[in-house]
Amino acid sequence: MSEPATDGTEAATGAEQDFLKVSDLHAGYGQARVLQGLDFSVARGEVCAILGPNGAGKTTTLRVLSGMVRGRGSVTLNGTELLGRSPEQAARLGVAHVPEGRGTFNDLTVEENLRIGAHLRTGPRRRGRAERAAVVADLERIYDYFPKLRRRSRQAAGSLSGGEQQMLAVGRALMLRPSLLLLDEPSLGLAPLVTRELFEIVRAVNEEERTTVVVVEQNAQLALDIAHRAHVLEAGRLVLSGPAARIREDGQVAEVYLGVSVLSRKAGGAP
Amino acid sequence: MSTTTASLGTDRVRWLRPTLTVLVAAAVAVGAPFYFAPFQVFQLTMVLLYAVALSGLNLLTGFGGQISLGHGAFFAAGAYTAAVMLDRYDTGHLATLPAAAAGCFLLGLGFGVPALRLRGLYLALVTLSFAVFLPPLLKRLEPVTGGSMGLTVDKLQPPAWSGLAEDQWMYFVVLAVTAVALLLARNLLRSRAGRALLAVRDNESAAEVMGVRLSLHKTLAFAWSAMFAGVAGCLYTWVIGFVSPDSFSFVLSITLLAGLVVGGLGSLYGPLLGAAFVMYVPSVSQDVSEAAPGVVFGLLIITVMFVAPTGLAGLPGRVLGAVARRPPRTTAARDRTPEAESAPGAEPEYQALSGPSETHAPADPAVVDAEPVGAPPRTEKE
Amino acid sequence: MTDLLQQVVEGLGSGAVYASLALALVLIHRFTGIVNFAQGELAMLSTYVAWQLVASGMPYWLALPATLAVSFVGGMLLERIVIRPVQGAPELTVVIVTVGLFIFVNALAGLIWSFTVKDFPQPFPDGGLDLSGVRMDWSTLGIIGVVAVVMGLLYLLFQHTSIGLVMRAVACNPASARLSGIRVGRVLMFGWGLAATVGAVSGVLVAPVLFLEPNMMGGVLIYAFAAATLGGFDSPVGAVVGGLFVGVAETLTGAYVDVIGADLKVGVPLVIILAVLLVRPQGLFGRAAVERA
Amino acid sequence: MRKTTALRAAAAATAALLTATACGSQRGQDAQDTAAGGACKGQQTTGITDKTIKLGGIYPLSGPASAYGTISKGVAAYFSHVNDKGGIDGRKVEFVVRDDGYQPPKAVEEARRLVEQEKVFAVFQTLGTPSTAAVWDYLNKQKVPQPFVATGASAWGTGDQHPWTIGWQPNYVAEARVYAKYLKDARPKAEVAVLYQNDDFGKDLLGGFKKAVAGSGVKVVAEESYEVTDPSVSAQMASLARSKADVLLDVTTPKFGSQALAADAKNTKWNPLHIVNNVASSAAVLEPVGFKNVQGVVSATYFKDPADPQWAADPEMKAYKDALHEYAPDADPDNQFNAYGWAVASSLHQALDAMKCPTREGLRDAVRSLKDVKVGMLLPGVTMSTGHGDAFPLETMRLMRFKGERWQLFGKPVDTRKEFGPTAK
Repeated sequence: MSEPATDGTEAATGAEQDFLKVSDLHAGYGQARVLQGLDFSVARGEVCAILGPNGAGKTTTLRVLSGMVRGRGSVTLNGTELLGRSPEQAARLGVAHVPEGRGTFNDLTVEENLRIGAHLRTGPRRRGRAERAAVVADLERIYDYFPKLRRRSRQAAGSLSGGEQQMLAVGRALMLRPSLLLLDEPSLGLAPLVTRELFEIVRAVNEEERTTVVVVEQNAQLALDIAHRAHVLEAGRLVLSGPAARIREDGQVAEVYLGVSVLSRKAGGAP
Repeated sequence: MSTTTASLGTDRVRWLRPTLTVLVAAAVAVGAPFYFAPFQVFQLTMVLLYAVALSGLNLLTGFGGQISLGHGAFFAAGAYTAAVMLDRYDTGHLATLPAAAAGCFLLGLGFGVPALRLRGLYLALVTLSFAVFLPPLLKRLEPVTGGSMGLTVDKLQPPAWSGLAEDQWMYFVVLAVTAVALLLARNLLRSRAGRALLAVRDNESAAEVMGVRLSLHKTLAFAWSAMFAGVAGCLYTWVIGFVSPDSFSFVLSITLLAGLVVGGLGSLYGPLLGAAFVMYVPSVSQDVSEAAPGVVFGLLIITVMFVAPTGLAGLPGRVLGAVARRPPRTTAARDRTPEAESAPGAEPEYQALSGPSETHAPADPAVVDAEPVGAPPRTEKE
Repeated sequence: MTDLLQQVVEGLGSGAVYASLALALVLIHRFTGIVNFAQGELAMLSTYVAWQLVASGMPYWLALPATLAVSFVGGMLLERIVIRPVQGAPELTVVIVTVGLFIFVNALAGLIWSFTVKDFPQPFPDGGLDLSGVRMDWSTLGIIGVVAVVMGLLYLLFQHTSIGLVMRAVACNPASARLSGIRVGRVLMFGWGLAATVGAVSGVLVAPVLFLEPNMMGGVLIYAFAAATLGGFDSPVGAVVGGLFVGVAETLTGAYVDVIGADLKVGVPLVIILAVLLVRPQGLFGRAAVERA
Repeated sequence: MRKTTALRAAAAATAALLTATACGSQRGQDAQDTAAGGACKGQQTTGITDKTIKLGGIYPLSGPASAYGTISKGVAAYFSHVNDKGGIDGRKVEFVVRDDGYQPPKAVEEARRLVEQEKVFAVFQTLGTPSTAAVWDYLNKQKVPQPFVATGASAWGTGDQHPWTIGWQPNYVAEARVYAKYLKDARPKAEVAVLYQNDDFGKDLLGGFKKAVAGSGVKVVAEESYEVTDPSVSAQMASLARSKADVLLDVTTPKFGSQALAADAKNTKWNPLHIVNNVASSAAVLEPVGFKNVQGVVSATYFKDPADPQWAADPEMKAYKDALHEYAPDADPDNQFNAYGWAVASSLHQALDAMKCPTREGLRDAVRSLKDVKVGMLLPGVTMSTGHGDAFPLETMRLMRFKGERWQLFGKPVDTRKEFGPTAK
């Protein structure tokens, strides 16, 4: 639909430009090295897509950012080092991660899921009436973004459809009022129409709340539609970086680096 | 042996080394009863016997992913089959082994059918209540089983031509049965059925899609596993010469499972280590503290699990791995990418048992309790 | 008829005992996904703490809260020291650690307090209620009442407090809980503390009936498992209903079905569990895993 | 991958063997049993010298029956006490205790260890019927005395296949006969309800009782069993109450004894004469129930209950309490099992003194030819006697009734041999 606004990022100052800065990042599982010296930055308020073939290290990158996987090197968010922190600490620093496979709390109702998202703001020790009111307001805000969730607010999350669960997962992450939102394969297993709807909401959130978003997608076309900037990974290394528009338009680049495996899976279609 | 270890790498050595180690192991195993005192030979015999039961349990739990807390019952069934045959029908020892094996196989088959519908914990508890139920049942069947007084039967006696003492003869017989049983377990796993079993454990629905006949293989796994336990029970009767219902309380079942986990689930030789653990550690415990051996034994179980969460069999690998690899370390569950998923038939040693709570994120204490970070961050709005 | 009712009452009495421990089992399972074999022994240990306090002259009603507090802290420490190091290891490893703990605690209690039966004070009055020939002891009524109250409190805690919500979230999906900023480790500690406290209530309730000695809870554990399985391993209500049902069923069959008799009545829970699970694998009150791909 | 598996298998086997080596000697060193000279020529002197005698005992120090493990403390305290006074006939006793966790295979292992590695003179006490039955074939084949096993099953004295094994305490059949005689005399028309433990102990006692009352007016009208693994016997007690029997024979072990006594006390509508068997008759069992609730309960005994104040001034009891205080300070002197250990150890002392030859054969013969041997810890009037065709040292018991805060003996010692003839299987 509309073109992503790239003008904001162009004008950003140095600190704003390096809101999230990843330098020389190494990570892996056991003896398998997945990330081998990754460098990139994401500017504040930007939507950044991370693309690449299966096994390139996209998911691992997000996991390192949210503390689920340990890494070596450096990752700073607004100047604060993220490496060496646990997921709960990363969350406290404003990192909200919607993991692959959604990660909703299936036994909890939709509304309880969202309240858990606001855990850090209410917590076991309640932080006063004002904060609670703010949470209620945020609930309304999420329901405004995702009207389907409002209708199912008393229903168990496990009984929702895949698309609704994904929306719930994003909604829960937003309840944290994150400064950095990490989305891992949001389109996985969703119908094309639902995926598009979801991405539109992400774009709206980004525009209205100035939340910085890093999205990992196999469906490059979709991701590039909402992203300002894109990074292409291959075998744990950055092979291509640039404004999303340019990457999308540069057919040759896409063919060389993204390959058939990426672009052919457009909109969930078969190769 | 040291020379072979020194020069690794060539194909010839790759084959030479296992052959040599097997030969050395065989020589040690055969030589042992001539070296050790009779009661130590008896201890080794018991280790072998428990190893048979444990490798059966391993088929089910380690490879099949089904937890049984009732294997003591199959063990008892095998032991009683042998004892009753010897006591009532005077069949001779040899005849009892196939009978016990076949009987327990059928019993396991019967159990395998309802077990199909039960997962993880529930299966464990149903089998546990079976194990609890068996001793009173044996007491009730007094005319056959001898009731609570149990049955005393003849132990295995060495034939005159062997020139061996009783303990040595028993050791060799049990060694032979154990060797066959372990080989059988190994081959079962490499067969089509075994690979199907592994596929089922790792991903049930995927295996089903692949056309694996899930129910058949799971039921068979139960049957094979019960058969191994029954064979071990039969050997037990041969060696101890006495069975009584209270010898086979549910504690035995729990001990078997504990032995397996301590030895190493899903490892081919974990059962041997586990059997040695349940055999020797209680004695060691009472050497440490005569007042309360249980305190020491309990602590030792916990300690082993701390040091080697995947069992003693996994310990060398863990130690080597820890030396070889430095961080990056993962604190998350295994990668879900298809490449990371183990192919059926792959070496299953480091596979975690798939259970209902597979999704639990391992909480690293060091990470979890790092210093708390202040107030929750807010997104600036402009 | 009076005889039958009397047996039902006896069954309820045993059932209440099973239910009380089943509650603690269910708690732990719900929050950590593991079966804690040591739960009964921990309850027994708590009871000894209470006994020791009373024996050293502390009034019962003071010793009781002190014991609950000690148990809560003890449960939390246990999670931190014994369970945390194997968190993330295969599930069975954790289960076997609790088996080790069972053996350890049992032997420890024997070492400290010996195996001689101890007299534990009864909080409920002697005697009982006589309902046209059927006698119900105050202690039976008391146990059922306290178990019901504990169950109600747990329900309120889970469904209507924020810590309860957080606990359920952790139970459901610990990875996502951490990503939401929940300190999963602390929540698990709290869960173990809570289970130990419920276990302590169970121990203190049943000790006057079963008589306190280190093996007091060993026999109860099997029936508590049966109760929890029957009720559904994640439902406190199920644990209580399951416990009472198992108690009544085994008592009645033991008393009236001659083929089974008192010796084989332990087979009754086996049959019940098997039957229930084949028809309804999640137990009577358990929630079926609701999931859509 | 295959090669590592094989390698590790070998390593595992080696490790297991090394473990074994670490705690043991080599084969071949065993076959040097010593033999005595003189009149005792050719007899075995393993484990005994002029200065020492080595005994081994197997008890459940861990596991479900650990309550009985404390017997070993009473035994050990006695031997330490005797050693301090110069030993038995100048020989210091070395007493090796092993734990079998009440598991027969473990008992076999430990018996073999005691005989082959520790080279004990005799296996003095194996505890429990299963463990004893599991090892007695082995010990008899090895010709190792197994005196005074800690179980009252009637099997130990009825066959002639096992001359090296002998019981000590009144066997359960003999005990049942004491109660049967009492009922036949005191309540010839009694209807009896029986609560019994579903194992050899309960079955033996119940069977003996039924046989002893056969043909008399005393009838067993209800019986209920329980398993040791049961949490409680309350359901069984409710069933028994339905029988409205006027006697309750309570064949239980301590914890269940307390439960049954409490259940009986609570049920105000059923007030049978409560006969509690000796195992559960300790004051330690009755006290938790409340003394006011156990008035009039009847039992039978043969050794002095340390918790009973009437023996407070008894010299043997004093010696026992002092010795326990000195050598086993963590053991509770009021626990009857400690006193049992003391009594059985001093009985063995007498038997050792009576040996004609200081050999295993000497001990075997000595325990089978006891003539009215008095032992300090046994009740007055209760003595040990064995002889040809009689392998039960103790078959006399005395009845007692609980009154106030103590047991009161009543009636004369009941010698069941005289009343009923030899115990038959």
